[in-house]
Amino acid sequence: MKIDAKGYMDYVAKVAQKLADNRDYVTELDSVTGDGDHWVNMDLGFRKLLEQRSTLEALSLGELFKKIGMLVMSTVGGSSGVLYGSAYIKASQAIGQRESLDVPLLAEVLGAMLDAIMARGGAKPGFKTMIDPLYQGLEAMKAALAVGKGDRAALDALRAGSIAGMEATKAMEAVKGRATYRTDKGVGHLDPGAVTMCYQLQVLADCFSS
Amino acid sequence: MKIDAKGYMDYVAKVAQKLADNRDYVTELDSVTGDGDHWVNMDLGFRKLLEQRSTLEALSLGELFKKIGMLVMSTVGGSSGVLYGSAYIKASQAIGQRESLDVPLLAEVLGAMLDAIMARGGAKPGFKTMIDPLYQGLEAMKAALAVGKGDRAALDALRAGSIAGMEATKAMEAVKGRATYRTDKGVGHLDPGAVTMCYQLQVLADCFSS
Amino acid sequence: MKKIINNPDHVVSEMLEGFAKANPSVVYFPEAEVIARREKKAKVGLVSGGGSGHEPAHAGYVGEGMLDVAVAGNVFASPSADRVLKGIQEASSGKGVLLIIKNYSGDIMNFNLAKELAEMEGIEVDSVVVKDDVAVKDSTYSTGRRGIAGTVLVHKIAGAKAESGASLAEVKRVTEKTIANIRSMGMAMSPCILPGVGKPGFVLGENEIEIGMGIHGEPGVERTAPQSASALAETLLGKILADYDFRGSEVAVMVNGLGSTPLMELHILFNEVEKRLEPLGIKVRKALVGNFMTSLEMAGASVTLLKLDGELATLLAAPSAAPAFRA
Amino acid sequence: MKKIINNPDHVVSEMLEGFAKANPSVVYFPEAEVIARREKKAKVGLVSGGGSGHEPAHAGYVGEGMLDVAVAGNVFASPSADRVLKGIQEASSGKGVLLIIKNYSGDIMNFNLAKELAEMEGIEVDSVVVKDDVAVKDSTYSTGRRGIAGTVLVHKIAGAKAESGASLAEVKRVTEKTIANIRSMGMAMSPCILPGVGKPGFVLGENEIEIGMGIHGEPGVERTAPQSASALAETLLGKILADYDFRGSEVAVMVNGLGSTPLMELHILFNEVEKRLEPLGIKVRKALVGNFMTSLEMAGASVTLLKLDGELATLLAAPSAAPAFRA
Ligand SMILES: Nc1ncnc2c1ncn2[C@@H]1O[C@H](COP(=O)(O)OP(=O)(O)O)[C@@H](O)[C@H]1O
Ligand SMILES: Nc1ncnc2c1ncn2[C@@H]1O[C@H](COP(=O)(O)OP(=O)(O)O)[C@@H](O)[C@H]1O
Ligand SMILES: [Mg+2]
Ligand SMILES: [Mg+2]
Ligand SMILES: [Mg+2]
Ligand SMILES: [Mg+2]
Repeated sequence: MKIDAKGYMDYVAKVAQKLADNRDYVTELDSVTGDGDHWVNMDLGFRKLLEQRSTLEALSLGELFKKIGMLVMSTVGGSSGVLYGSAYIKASQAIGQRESLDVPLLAEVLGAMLDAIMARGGAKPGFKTMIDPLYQGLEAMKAALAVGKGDRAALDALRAGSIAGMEATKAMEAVKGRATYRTDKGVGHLDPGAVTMCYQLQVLADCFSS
Repeated sequence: MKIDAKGYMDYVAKVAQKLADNRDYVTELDSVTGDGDHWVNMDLGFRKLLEQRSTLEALSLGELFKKIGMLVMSTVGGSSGVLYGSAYIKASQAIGQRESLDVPLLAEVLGAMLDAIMARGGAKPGFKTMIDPLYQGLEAMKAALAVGKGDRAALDALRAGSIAGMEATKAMEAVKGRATYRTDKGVGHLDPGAVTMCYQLQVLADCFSS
Repeated sequence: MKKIINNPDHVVSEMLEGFAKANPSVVYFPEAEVIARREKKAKVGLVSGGGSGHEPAHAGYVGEGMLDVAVAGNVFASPSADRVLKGIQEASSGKGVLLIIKNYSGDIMNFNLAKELAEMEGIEVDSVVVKDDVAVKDSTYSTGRRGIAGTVLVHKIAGAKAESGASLAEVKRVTEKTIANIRSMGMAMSPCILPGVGKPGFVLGENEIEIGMGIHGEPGVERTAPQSASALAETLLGKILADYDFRGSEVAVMVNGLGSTPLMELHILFNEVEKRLEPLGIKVRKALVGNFMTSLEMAGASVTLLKLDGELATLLAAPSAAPAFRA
Repeated sequence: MKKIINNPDHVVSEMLEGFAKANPSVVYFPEAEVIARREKKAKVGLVSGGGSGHEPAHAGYVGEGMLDVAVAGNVFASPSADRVLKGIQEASSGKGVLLIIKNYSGDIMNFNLAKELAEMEGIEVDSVVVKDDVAVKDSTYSTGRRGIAGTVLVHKIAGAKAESGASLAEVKRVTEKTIANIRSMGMAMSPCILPGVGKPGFVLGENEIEIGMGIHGEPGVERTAPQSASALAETLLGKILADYDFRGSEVAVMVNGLGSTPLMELHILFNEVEKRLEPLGIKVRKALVGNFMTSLEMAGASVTLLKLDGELATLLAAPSAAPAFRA
């Protein structure tokens, strides 16, 4: 259960596909609580990464994460661009010289990403953002690892936790982001950024498992 | 069979009603070959006349025609405003001091109107305009009067001729007005101005007959 | 129909009332729907106008360096002769008045009648007729070509010439030269709604656009499938260049929006037009991209080319304080 | 979806390419989607920007007397920090740079990151955040109010101050004063279509309008039946006046169209707004009616009031050569 730079780009391709399959759904979610561009933004970023696949695959893992961060930040813009960009750049520091991700390092990487997103946007878990699935997924994963449950169980915990975090955004009141403009603060609607974050975590867990 | 100023304003009210009943039809005709405003223009003009009904009814017949001409010209604008305006002003000269319209004077009045419209717009019978029903109606009416057929027959001739003239515009190629912009020169479509001219002549004949 | 209006019968007067309040450099004569400059000068007076619904035309072009007076008709209907007469009176300072008329039978008839009335009052009046729309075949027998967005450049150049103190004959000469060297071609993607009618005057399907449609929604030359900006530039320029050989000349280019086409798209279209001119040896000396002559909320655009010589280029670049054309 | 475009991925770059060709006073940096003045001056640099789709904002406001640089993001997405950094570099002449940011989380995050990066390069950078939209409750805890059309007046006043040679601190002071005294409120009547999405982001029925909708189609405060221009002026002004007491003051008024609302309707709305101000002792010193901050082809409008003191009035009236705001 290890993923190197090449494996990570396979993951990127799978996320791109997952996004392509859910265009209308994600667009609709951001149209309801936001400005309707979240799918366009994410799709643009992932297509950009795939365009450069051969160059990216040749990088070391740490370099790859840094480059992904820069590309996403500059191609996507918006909230998601800067948040994912910051997340990947911070994660590349956590990776350092290591050449492949195993499950414990994945937990470290996700932790670095979570910190970076929270630092950049000033939001916390419970604010109805992309943070919620990441936070809950990571917490569940870390709990599983802490009691020595093994990789597979840790990945299952990541899957389940991120889905729970994503679904929990439905009932939350938004504090950051465009859903705050609604008089109902978006209550009753899933956060689009949480949904796409959840997609990524699901695909990631799948990539490790296969 | 005579119509004085008051009777003429009854006629105006009936035309206003006839227009109101045919809003969509007339608008549609001008939308197809022109700019879609012919009904709005005519309706505006006739509503304006009705607003001033009490003042207008008090005028002498010649004064009434002059005042109608001025009001229509300034309220309506566009092609129909200036053409009907010119027509009424010229007709008021034909009426002179006479206090009511009888059928022979009506023929004179319509002749004056026809001349004024042709002079103002430079169009002739056969150009696919409001001129066609007026020209054919008047020709038929004059022919009936010339052979001494009497008022009722003359009015019937006016009715039939104006309908024929209106219907003939369908097959004509436009030479003046907006229908000339069509590559087909409007062939196959009735001219909106001919249709509303025909309405007016029908209502006029009815007013004399009743 | 969702429009920000009160009463369809009052749209023109309420609009002009608002316009005059927002632009202290003009005065509004409500009886005649006339907008005139507040400060008058002893010079040839310039009067234009036409149906409403083409904003910022024509009131937006009243100001130093451009028109003296704009006369507004009802929506899409020529102003009546008495309104135009009032406009001529306001524009007259004794040096003669030039009428800039767009070639529609209603406008021609009303402006000509007004001209006759003004001449009876002793005002010297002359007129020019703009007919820049190559979608329609030119003809001396029939009504002939329509006047569309190119009219704005005619206003600008005539205005600069009049401001320079030139005589009526001189202003007319330069204006006719401008008219002779200007060509436009447009296309529409969605209809507009007359306030008094309340529903669209025509229908364009999700998969149709109309090439050559007029600024009142008058029919165009063909319906095609929607085209890319690049193909559209090719189509519109193609029609213009087939009618007038602009090769090797300096030009002013206007890409005009009909109302609801975003500025983003107009700039993309301009970019495509510009790319095609260079290889033909056509040099863009001045570019104008925006909503200059609209058709209410119609979607679509037109392209205008004006061949410039030294005189026209200088006049086009001269200062203008008109609210909708500051230079 | 009928749009005059070539490829949804390239709308921003093709638009700005066209914009720069049409406006020789600016230069375009394609890698960063930055539009900057061609002639630089030693003065405080002013940078604004945001998602595209709001044209003429922001590139149209680059010019002498207004912005030095506009940075464009993708449609409705904040420009990335590296683009903003390039903008700051272009605007910097050693006298410091002020960022005018609209209050959206994406913009705040990207502009702040760019500020940090520029400071690491030794450029002095400060920033202000415009939040004029009274549709949203203000809050220090959450994202708070959006920045909408009032931003254009902020650009104008900051631009005039910077042009005068004032220090960064002085320019910031006057800009913050402007922001503190400005309020806007808008409403939408029809949706807009993102080029990359191809269909409307929301639906408004034939019998609905949305009061308080944002310039990206973010939700408003209520849906109502369509209203007359008079009722609408009442509604929008009502919300503004409930938030800030403009009574007895001199103001600038902006009636801004969101894209496909005809100028005719904007002037009718302005006329209604103006009528209501006089009885409240509010004097309109400057009026702006037009499309200043749009949302692609959305139909609708916003009303902005800015309280003027002598300083702000003078700066607002100062010359500007920006293509979309000539004064
Ligand atoms: N301050 C923030 N912290 C964390 N996530 C945020 C923040 N602001 C917005 N988001 C996330 O970004 C998503 C929206 O992204 P996107 O639509 O691409 O950008 P924008 O809001 O700029 O249009 C939201 O659904 C939310 O999950
Ligand atoms: N030169 C002309 N001579 C006679 N009738 C004309 C002329 N031009 C237009 N018309 C008539 O006017 C009608 C159109 O009127 P209307 O729609 O009110 O004005 P506009 O064409 O200015 O929009 C046409 O259907 C035609 O009958
Ligand atoms: Mg979004
Ligand atoms: Mg018509
Ligand atoms: Mg008309
Ligand atoms: Mg966005």
